[in-house]
Amino acid sequence: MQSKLFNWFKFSSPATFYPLAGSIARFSWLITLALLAVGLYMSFFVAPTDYKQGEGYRIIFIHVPASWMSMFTYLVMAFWSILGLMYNTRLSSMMTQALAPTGAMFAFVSLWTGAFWGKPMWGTWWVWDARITSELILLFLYLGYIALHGAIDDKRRADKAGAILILVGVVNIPIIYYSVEWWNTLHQGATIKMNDKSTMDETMKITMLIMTFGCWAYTIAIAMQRVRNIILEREHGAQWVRELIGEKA
Amino acid sequence: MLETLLWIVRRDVTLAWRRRTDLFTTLIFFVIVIALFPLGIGPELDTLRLIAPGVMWVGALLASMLALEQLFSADHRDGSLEQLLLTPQPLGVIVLGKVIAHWLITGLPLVVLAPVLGLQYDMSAESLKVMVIALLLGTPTLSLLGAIGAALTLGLRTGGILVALLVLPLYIPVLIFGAGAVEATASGLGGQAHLSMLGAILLVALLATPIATSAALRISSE
Amino acid sequence: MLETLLWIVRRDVTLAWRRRTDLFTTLIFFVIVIALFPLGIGPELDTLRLIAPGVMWVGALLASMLALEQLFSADHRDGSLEQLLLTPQPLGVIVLGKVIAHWLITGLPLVVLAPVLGLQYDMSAESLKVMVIALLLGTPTLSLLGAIGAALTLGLRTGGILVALLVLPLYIPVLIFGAGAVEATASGLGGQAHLSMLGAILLVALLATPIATSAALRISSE
Amino acid sequence: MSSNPRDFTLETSDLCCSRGDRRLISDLSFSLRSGEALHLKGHNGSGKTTLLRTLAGLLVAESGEIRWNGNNARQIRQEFQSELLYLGHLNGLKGDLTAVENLRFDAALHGKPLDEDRAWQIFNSIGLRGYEDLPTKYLSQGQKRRVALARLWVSEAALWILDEPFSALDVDAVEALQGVIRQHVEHGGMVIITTHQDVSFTSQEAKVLTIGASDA
Amino acid sequence: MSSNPRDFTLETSDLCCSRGDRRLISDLSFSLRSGEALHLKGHNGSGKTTLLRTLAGLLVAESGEIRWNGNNARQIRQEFQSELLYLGHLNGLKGDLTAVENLRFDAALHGKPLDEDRAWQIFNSIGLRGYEDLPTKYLSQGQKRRVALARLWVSEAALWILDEPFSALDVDAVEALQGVIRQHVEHGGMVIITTHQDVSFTSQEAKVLTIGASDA
Amino acid sequence: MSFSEWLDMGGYALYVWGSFGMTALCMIAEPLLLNRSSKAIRQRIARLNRIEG
Ligand code: HEM
Ligand SMILES: Nc1ncnc2c1ncn2[C@@H]1O[C@H](COP(=O)(O)OP(=O)(O)OP(=O)(O)O)[C@@H](O)[C@H]1O
Ligand SMILES: Nc1ncnc2c1ncn2[C@@H]1O[C@H](COP(=O)(O)OP(=O)(O)OP(=O)(O)O)[C@@H](O)[C@H]1O
Ligand SMILES: [Mg+2]
Ligand SMILES: [Mg+2]
Repeated sequence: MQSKLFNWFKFSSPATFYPLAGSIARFSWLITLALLAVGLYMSFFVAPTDYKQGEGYRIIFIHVPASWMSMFTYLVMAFWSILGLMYNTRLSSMMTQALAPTGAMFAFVSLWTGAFWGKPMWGTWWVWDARITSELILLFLYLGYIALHGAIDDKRRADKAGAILILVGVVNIPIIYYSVEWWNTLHQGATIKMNDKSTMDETMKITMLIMTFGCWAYTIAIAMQRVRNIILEREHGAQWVRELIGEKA
Repeated sequence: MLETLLWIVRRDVTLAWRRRTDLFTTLIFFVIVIALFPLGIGPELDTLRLIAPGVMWVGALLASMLALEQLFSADHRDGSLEQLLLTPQPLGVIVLGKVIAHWLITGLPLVVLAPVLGLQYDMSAESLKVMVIALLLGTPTLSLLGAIGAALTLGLRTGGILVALLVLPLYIPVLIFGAGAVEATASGLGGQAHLSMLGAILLVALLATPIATSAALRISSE
Repeated sequence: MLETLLWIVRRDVTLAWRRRTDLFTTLIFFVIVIALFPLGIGPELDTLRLIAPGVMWVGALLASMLALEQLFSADHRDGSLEQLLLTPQPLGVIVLGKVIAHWLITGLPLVVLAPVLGLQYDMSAESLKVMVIALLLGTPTLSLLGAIGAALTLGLRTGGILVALLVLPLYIPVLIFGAGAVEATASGLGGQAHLSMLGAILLVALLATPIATSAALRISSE
Repeated sequence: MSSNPRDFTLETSDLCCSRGDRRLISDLSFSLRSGEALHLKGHNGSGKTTLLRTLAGLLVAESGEIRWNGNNARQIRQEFQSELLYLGHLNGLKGDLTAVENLRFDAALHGKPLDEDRAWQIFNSIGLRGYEDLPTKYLSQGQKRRVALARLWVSEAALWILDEPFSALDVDAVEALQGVIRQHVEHGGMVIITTHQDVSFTSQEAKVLTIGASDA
Repeated sequence: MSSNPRDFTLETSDLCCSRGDRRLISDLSFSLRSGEALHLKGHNGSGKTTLLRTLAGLLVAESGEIRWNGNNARQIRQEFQSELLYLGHLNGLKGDLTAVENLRFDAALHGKPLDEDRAWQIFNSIGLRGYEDLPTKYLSQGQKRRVALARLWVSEAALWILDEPFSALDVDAVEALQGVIRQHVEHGGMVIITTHQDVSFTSQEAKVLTIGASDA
Repeated sequence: MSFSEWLDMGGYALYVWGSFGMTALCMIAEPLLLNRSSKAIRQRIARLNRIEG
């Protein structure tokens, strides 16, 4: 028990986590490059042309992974926020902070690619459909977190305030999701629905999965790299940081 | 506990009464926003009737959001928030008291005035009735949720507008059910389900938000 | 004179840059307001296209009005406004500098983003073009007019919302001509006349409002 | 801890406080008991306000503990706060309320409602006759400070934490304030105070704690 | 008025000031010339701040006139303000700007741009070394006051109006401030000052003006 | 299938490349920006090191 706890706290200290994050980042970058290379190749050269949407459907290979990633990242941030509030560990707050821009980026990419898909398929860049709207709200929540964190100078305060915001926002997501049933929504017309995957070609599915894992690896790599920056920035007074930079400068 | 709650409500209502204009300004902002639309969109009654519930609710959202600034920031600036934090009373009760007072001052007048404005948009009597009930259930939720945002942004120079960014996404469910109730009534479906949902959200907010707001206040006054 | 102007602009832009989030929050408020309407009104593109210019301009009005709070109140609270009043420079120039900086920070980004939002309301390319020109001519007027209201309400506890009351009526001509320009284009009449009118209003505001604002500032700082 | 209910102790052990990334106070341990006064000294920016706010519970210490009667003060927050009176740089007055209203609301929220006559009496005795029912925003700096300090005349709290209470006060007011502090200490209260002015506020010597002596 | 361009006079005649419906100052006439200091005394709420703000032109007097070199100060506002430095209860600092930036913007707006090295030098000499490029909101109360007072070290204005400049300062800072005021007066400047603290700031006696003596 | 045919994406070129292009832009820009800020942070700390010994 004692020793287990000890290990936990060892890696929750920024000083020990810093080099570890570096290794994870390097490793993840390799995986990212490999997966994305394979995934992109399959997206364009292996996956067959869709009988209904022609080549245009290939957007799905980034649209869907980006959508998933943006939602999943938010949940991970919520997890770290709880940890940060409960145990007051600096590292978990740093992880929340490190994930936010990437999550926002994927939310944006999801909306952007969705729009570039909607134009040829539905004839419009945008509809106020419930699913799309909830993605937009998700983007606002990310931006709200980033803005709030940036507006507070005392970083300890910023961490806690941000955590509260993230957790309050989490409650909001399912509410928005279920509101679809009451809300007078424009249905997604003659399009493939998210759940009937049976109509989907096997190679398409695999390609999409590879791209999704590629995005995961990307997010991990970026988050690790950003958390390193955050550690340096916040701990710049600490002896180990001074020594670390002293060598290289 | 109840006594503390009453003292706080009394204090804030007294303060607002000293500044009677406060009582009217939220209201008048609401009226102006509602009045601006026909100017920007044109006066056709058919279009107006169509957009009435949406405009009404967006107006209520914005008015209640703007009023949030008055909730804690004056107390923060003059140091009386410090003193409130240091009284030997549960902070959640103090927060609840302040939110109740805030709603009485800014939310209630708006609910009272809404049907009059609805008439200008040619809404039917039935729709008006549902709208008032929806507002009565929805606006306290707006105050409760908004308090979290107000507490989080306390003392930040960006305050006023940052709070909009944080709070408006949280308001969206209320907007959807609130406007939905009126629309469902207008289209003959009945707004019952929407209203129950609004009531449920209010209950949850009543129980949960004072805790989040208290935590945010302690953090912000560090 | 010009040098003073530049120093003031530089000071306020530096301050805003220190707080980069300021630059985004007005913008995001604008986006959110525009996004709220379809949620309240429903997603039919035909309705949306009809109300697009009105919604866009009301959004711009509200965003620019909310941003007014940042114009003088921080300076007032920390005493640097007193110091500005006591510099041996014409107060009108100082005011103009502050308004210019304020527009650069809050107005310009809004003009840049508006066409993207217009697309979501299914506006045509021609309408979008006219809307951007109209906003480019109209938003500086909003800042100039708003400054008067901001100066008058300085230091009052009700600030934020009282300013809405004072300023929104002044904004109405801009709203009418601005939304009118887009509508006229959409209906094939051409928005030229409206745009010229907006330009004329801007010129008058540029010359007249700094004087009024200066007078208001002197009164408010008594 | 002790048989006398008005017998309190405040202790800190190994208290460390930081602002930004500057460590202001490190490993501070002291204790204070009923009937003692502590005069906190130090240059501008040495961390006096930081320490006082931490003791009051408005700031969280980086490490170390603050104990009230032997218990961690954060854990018995309500009990601790019912024996605490803190006055910082800000007056904590509502400009739209009168002096009397300010004092009465404050007392009520501390669970000790105060009747109106008593409030008038107090303001009368501290040189604010004629200003009792003016909104406090119309008072001068020194008068506002006096209204804020009126809390001391009604307080039943054991521990007073006062951050530069003498600032903005004229000679008469300084004297009155010294008097009430002296009385509080003599009746078994505790006081922690900072001031750059050269004033005495106890009949015996007060404890002195100097922080950041090497600085500036 | 005089042949020496740095020879100024400030006179008031029959000045009356009111706040609310309270007449605070009635028929006040005094005059001050280069090389003289005026110490304004009075109880809390006697009207010192009101008088200083009126002299600076921030408040309008009810009746009477303020003359600068014989001309009505309101009519030659720009000329008067270019010889005026006013420091009130508020520091007038932007919390988001650093001390150096605050000082430089202020100097530039007074038409006397200041180069960065000089600004650093000044803060160094008034005990703010190491805090020059920190946003001023992170400074302690006394440190903020010091930054605000740094204006005195760069000012070329003839007339200084200082409302309780010594508040919140520690002993070292009080001394430095006394020094710079003394020097200003000796070099032919004028100072009008209020303070409740017992400090001297001129080599000879300063003129003393006590207002509202019958009050409180 | 020729290269230009492939580029054309069956008439969907604008949409497909618009999507993939923006995504690529984001996913390339993010690490680059991150590297730049990393350098800036290191430089600042190194400068602090020099000043404070
Ligand atoms: C919450 C945000 C979003 C999520 C979770 C999401 C998710 C998805 C998923 C999983 C699919 C694939 C369905 C399948 O498996 O066949 C899909 C398809 C699609 N999405 Fe999205 N999407 C989002 C936002 C958007 C946006 C903003 C747009 C456009 C403006 C958009 C337009 C489309 C289109 C056109 C399709 C293709 C439908 C079809 O197969 O014909 N999506 N979306
Ligand atoms: N804005 C105002 N409106 C009405 N009355 C005011 C206002 N400001 C101050 N007063 C009144 O004017 C009187 C003088 O105030 P002033 O601030 O000039 O006093 P002072 O001499 O500077 O006092 P102190 O030593 O406390 O700073 C006070 O009695 C106060 O009540
Ligand atoms: N919010 C803050 N963030 C970061 N640093 C701060 C903050 N507030 C104060 N500081 C720093 O903490 C130090 C101590 O400040 P504090 O206010 O405790 O000093 P003090 O001893 O009360 O000084 P004074 O006598 O001037 O009131 C100062 O150097 C200041 O720069
Ligand atoms: Mg202090
Ligand atoms: Mg005064």
